[in-house]
Amino acid sequence: MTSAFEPHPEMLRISDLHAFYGESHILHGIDLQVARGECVTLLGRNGSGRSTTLKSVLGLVGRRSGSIMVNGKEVVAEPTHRMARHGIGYVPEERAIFSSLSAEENLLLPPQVSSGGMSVDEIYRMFPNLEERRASPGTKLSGGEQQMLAMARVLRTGARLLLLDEITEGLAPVIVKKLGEVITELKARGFTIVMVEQNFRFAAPLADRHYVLEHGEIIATIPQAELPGRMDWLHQTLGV
Amino acid sequence: MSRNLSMFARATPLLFGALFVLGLVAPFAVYPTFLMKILCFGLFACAFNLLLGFAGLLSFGHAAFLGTAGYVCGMLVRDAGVTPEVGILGGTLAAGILGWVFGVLAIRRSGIYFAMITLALAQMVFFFALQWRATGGEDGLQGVPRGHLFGVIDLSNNLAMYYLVFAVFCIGFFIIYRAIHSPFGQILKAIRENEPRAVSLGYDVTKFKLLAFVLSAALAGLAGATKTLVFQLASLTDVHWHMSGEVVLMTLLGGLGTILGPLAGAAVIVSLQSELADKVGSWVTVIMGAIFVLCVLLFRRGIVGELQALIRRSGVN
Amino acid sequence: MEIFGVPSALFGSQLLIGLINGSFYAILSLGLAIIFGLLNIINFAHGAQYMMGAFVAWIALAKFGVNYWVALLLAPILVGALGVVLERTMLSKLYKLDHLYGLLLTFGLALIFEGVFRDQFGISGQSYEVPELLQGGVNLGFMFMPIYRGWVVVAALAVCFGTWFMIEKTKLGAYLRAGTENPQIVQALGINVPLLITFTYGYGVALAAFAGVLAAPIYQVSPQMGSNLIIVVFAVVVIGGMGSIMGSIVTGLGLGLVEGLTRVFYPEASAVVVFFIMVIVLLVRPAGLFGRAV
Amino acid sequence: QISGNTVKIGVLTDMSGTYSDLAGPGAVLATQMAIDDFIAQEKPTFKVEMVSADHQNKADIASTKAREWFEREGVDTATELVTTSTALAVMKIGKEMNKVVLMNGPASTPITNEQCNDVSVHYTYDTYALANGTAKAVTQQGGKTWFFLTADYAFGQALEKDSSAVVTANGGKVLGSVRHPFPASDFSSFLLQAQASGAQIIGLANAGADTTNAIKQAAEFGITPKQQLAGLLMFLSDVHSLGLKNSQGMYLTTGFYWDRDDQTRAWSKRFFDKQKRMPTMVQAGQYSSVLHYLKAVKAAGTDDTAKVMAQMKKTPINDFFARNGQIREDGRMIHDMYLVQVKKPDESKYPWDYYHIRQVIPAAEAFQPLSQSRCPLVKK
Amino acid sequence: MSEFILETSGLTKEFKGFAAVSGVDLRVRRGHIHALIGPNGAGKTTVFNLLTKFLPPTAGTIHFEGRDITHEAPAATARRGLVRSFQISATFPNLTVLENVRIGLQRKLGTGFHFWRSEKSLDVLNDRAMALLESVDLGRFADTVTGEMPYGRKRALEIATTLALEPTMMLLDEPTQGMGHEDIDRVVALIRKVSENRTILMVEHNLSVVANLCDRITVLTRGSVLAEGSYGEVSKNPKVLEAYVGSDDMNDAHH
Ligand SMILES: Nc1ncnc2c1ncn2[C@@H]1O[C@H](COP(=O)(O)OP(=O)(O)OP(=O)(O)O)[C@@H](O)[C@H]1O
Ligand SMILES: Nc1ncnc2c1ncn2[C@@H]1O[C@H](COP(=O)(O)OP(=O)(O)OP(=O)(O)O)[C@@H](O)[C@H]1O
Ligand SMILES: [Mg+2]
Ligand SMILES: [Mg+2]
Repeated sequence: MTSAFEPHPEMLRISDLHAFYGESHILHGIDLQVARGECVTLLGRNGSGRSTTLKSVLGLVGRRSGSIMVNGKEVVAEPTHRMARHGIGYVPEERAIFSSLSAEENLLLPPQVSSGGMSVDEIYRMFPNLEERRASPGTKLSGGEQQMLAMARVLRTGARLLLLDEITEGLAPVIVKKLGEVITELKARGFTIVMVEQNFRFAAPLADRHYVLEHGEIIATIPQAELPGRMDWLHQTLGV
Repeated sequence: MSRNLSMFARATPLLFGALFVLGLVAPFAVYPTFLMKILCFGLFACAFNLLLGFAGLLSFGHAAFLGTAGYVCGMLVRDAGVTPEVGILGGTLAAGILGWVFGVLAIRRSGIYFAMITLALAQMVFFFALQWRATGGEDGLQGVPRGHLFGVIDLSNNLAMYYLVFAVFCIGFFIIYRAIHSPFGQILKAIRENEPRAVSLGYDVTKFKLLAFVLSAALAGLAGATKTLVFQLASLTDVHWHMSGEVVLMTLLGGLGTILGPLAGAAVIVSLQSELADKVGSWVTVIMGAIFVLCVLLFRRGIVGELQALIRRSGVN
Repeated sequence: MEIFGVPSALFGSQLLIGLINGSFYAILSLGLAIIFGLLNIINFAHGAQYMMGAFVAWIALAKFGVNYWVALLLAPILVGALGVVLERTMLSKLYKLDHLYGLLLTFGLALIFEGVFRDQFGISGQSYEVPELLQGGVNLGFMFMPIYRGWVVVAALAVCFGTWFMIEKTKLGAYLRAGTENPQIVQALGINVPLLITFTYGYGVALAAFAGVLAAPIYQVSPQMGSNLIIVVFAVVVIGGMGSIMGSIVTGLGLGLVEGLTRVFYPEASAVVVFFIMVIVLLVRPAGLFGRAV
Repeated sequence: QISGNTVKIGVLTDMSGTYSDLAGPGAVLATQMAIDDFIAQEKPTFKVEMVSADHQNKADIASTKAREWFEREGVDTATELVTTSTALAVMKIGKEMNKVVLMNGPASTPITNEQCNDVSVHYTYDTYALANGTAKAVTQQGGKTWFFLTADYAFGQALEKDSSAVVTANGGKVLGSVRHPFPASDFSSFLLQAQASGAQIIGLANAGADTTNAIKQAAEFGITPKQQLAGLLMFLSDVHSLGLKNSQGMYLTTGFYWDRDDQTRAWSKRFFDKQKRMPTMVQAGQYSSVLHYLKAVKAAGTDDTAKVMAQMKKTPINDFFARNGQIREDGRMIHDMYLVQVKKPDESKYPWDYYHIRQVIPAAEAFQPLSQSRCPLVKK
Repeated sequence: MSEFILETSGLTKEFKGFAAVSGVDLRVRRGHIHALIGPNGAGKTTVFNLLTKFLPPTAGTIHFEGRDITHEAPAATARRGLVRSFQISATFPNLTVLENVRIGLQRKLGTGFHFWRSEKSLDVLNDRAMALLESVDLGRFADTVTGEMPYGRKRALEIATTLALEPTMMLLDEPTQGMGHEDIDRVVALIRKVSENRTILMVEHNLSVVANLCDRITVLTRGSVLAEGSYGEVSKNPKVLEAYVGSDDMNDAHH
């Protein structure tokens, strides 16, 4: 799917995205672009619509309108299950580990979408806990272990555009650190990453750009270079 | 919104009052036996709704309580020769006890499991009723005399019977209404919304559910016992699982979790059954099935629920 | 020789018959368990769909001269296709709601199906002959065993274990199990869940129809043939542990046996023995014999 | 003399349930035919109307409907009333409101025994006539050893008890019985027990789908034709749905067979043209009873219940349906019954050619004698 | 009265041969805010489940206020005053905020089964409920339907409801998880406030919260206690740094 001669360096472009849950209008025209190999974060307070942005890309909201281009292709009208074929990997905020599947079955569940995903061995090296608990039913893992599993699950599929929702949530510092290394490595391998993070200290050094959301709108875009200068403002708006 | 709600609250006593007066004069306009049937099934459905609509438990075996109480009341009045009010109380008590047995066995599970277990238990009651000689099997328990209320009032007079049924209904309805709006009702609501949380607050959830179940069963029994006196018979149809399905239909059609819905649903279903009986012949079940499907797909709020929503919406605009 | 006062020949034959009846329970409860597993719906129309399977076979033969073997394929396909339509047009609207609505919807559908068939074919039912190839029987010494009944056991076991293998041991099965829990996320992982659900319902219904065709030569093909059976099958599913595939198969066969034995020792109780066992099982193991604790 | 100058006949039957084939729409049709024939033949001065309703086999619906008909719609008689529970309920209402009740579908004997009353007529058949007719005739013809397959509820048990008594009284022997749950679909276990008993005759003390399934499976397990089946409560509609292959050789008793003589054939053909099925005894009896009632009204010149009842009881019934018919004081209409045997498939020459009539059971023997009656109206 | 309100000895839980918790001797001093930290899968949640009886232990005993509660029913333990909060917020979404708190208060009234009594009999609780709501800054939301409130406030409500039981000891599982910084500060302040004259045991990965709040810290790894002490002691323990923080500076681990 992704060849080196691909004419679009742009991996994801969202324009004028609106999203609704039933009657309530959550996103009011989001615009953002992410180039291949970039890592961006979505910042904002609780309920500002960060998770919803990720979910709308996948079509997991009630209704959405606007435009979502992945790899130069319009996908806003496509059903959710097709999004994985476009090379999108998603780590949901509620982890969604399956209890009727063992940890390993959970890991192997998503279909491989392209080559270049991590091997199971590589993954177990990265998260030894998972190897130890591989035969255990998915939801019998501890909170943190489930979080690791959810992350590992998309790394295996070969998805090139990763949408990561609060992946450091509930993880011990030692694992959070390791995840930071993983993200850096993924970037180096040309993966494109969109992160939602509360843990600003984790996200700040990794991201090329930060989008700040409030009430379903992007109120600021801060490239990494400008970050030091905008810290005070961020502090004020987000309480970081 | 909240102003509307309080408007509702203020309108409620008026509405109940109007309905009460309507109930008093109705037998002069409508065929009393027909009304009595509606009231009996209405009470049955209200009792069922107490469980499903307010405790979130779908029992698919409620016919067992209706029928058992009917048989017990019939036997007491016909064979033991007690007065009708004792018969009714006896039937109600029997249903309550049976409800307790069902409850102890079923309450540990919820949702669909609960429905299946109650269904299976009710099946056992059905077989028992079928085989036990005293119930008359397929022939039913026939020729139950209506007798004299408190040994005084002759119930073979249809009007007298009607006012007894009406009184029974009002009492049953009041108990249900009260239970919903009681400290007990509050906790029931809490349990339905978040059971683990209720446990963690120190409530013994199974006991609350059990009480709700026993209440509902006993009131269903009250309806069944009264019905036996009205029709002077108790038969297998009242313990059959079709009856359990019918009461779900009544409740759903009238409006799940609304206080008056089940009565409305019962009225519609009973009228339909008696109207359709002359006209569509073999299509009765098909029509009932279609109503079920339509209710589930299109009118989940039921008649009363939709009405309330309508009033609310017009109030907002 | 006697076992507990019952001639051993009779005893043996009752066991065998129990197994045969158990095969029906197994296929039917398997279909219910699959549907329950993925859709979280107790398919009350299962009995009606079983009945429709039998009727398709009968109509095919009586009106179009299509034989049993073709019907064995045709009926599941046709009734399964109807299931697919129902799922697409009705059941799929209910997934976001309380699961009880599914039960109520299928209950209504069961009433409709039964009513329509009753109107079309009358209540007394129709006779369907045992296919020529399987007519007659073999004398097993202790009993005369109709060949057809033997075939029923073989066919039922094959279908049951095939289904079990598919669900527990294949990737498709993993999708099914995951889809049961969180369809949205499975979808986001790139699996076409709506299709999977539709397929599953269709398959479950097709199983019922398959059982119906198997039953047609044994029982009167009548509009009510499913409605009483289905209540027993519900109990089987509860005993086995709802949604458990292996549980429903093993329990189906096991209860067939138990019921068979009851018919010898205490025939009056054979209708309630299943419910009775259910109560005991639930007291001891609330999640059913094979069910995961909830 | 006739209220509103109209006689209104209410047909309360099972239009959609288990008994809709043997009564149901066919009974409604038979009633209409009776009314039409009555008007054509007798040219009455009063009008005759019919209403019908589906009681869905529910006694409470039946009793509400009957009460409403009698009270509000001027119905003079409630008829048909298949299933005993609905019949008993309506009989009570009839008595209370003093209206005639004509029963054709229900089977149980309490109707003319403990529960009898003076406004009701049990017209076509009852379990005594069917079971005892069959049991007696079969035993006398050499079926000496019996085994019963009994539906385990009051009705089945009564059938078994009554028939056993008859078998023993006629020199036969009952080797055993097995009670099966009601309803059941698989009878193989029970049939094997019957087979193991070695009895010549397996008596089916059950009804409807239970009977047909048992018969079908008896053929499957090779039990018939080595042992014979005797249906204690069977109708033409059951044999039709089973097919001759499965039911051949069986004995059963019926109050009517369409192909008995020219008269029955003529009427049945008319019925068949409209209904596409041959009439069962219930449907034929329905016609006969309604006609008898209407004639009684005309003869009495009133629709007063007591007078009409007296007229009906006084007049013997002889039509295509009933030979030597007479309504007794307990409300039982007695008439000749027929022991029939189901033909083999190759003996059947045309559609619905199902029975050999093996024996005519005279009216006096066919039904429970008055001397045994437990009906309080019977003066002894 | 012993100075330890809660004591476990040899507490062990095995799942199919896998020891999630093994031989934990935990002692929580009365009036402390005590933290339970450790790497993922260390067994913290399992310990909580054991303490609140949501799981039966394989071995070991639990004493609460000097009494052996190892084999009590969950609701009984809760009535004793040992109450937990959930990792995901636990409220009654369709009741109002006030009603939520009242459910907690109602238990002591002892009229739970009185289905014949009017709801109005509960109004006597309103003052107390309002007071509790004020104490967590929710007074003005009393009539709001709970489901419509933001996450942080639900969390506060949950704590208020728990306080209604007047627990002597509260167990909090990751109380700040999934919160923005503003909410975290609010919850930290709240916990500090409610910790007056009661004991708190909490699981928390956010070390700045732990550093801020806790009097004493127990570190679990692989089901066993690795270290115990004040923040200062624990944060210098090299074993803890290796197993939990993954670097030699505890401050790295602050969010
Ligand atoms: N399923 C849903 N139905 C209705 N409203 C929803 C739903 N999910 C989220 N919302 C609402 O949408 C808004 C944005 O939610 P979203 O989950 O995107 O926030 P967020 O920025 O990710 O915050 P959080 O830190 O809570 O995850 C919130 O106001 C929330 O209440
Ligand atoms: N019911 C269970 N069955 C099997 N294993 C379990 C069960 N519950 C927990 N475990 C295992 O026990 C270990 C401890 O789990 P626990 O949930 O207590 O960890 P934790 O310390 O809370 O971790 P986290 O910080 O990630 O939430 C984990 O490895 C987990 O996989
Ligand atoms: Mg979010
Ligand atoms: Mg945990």
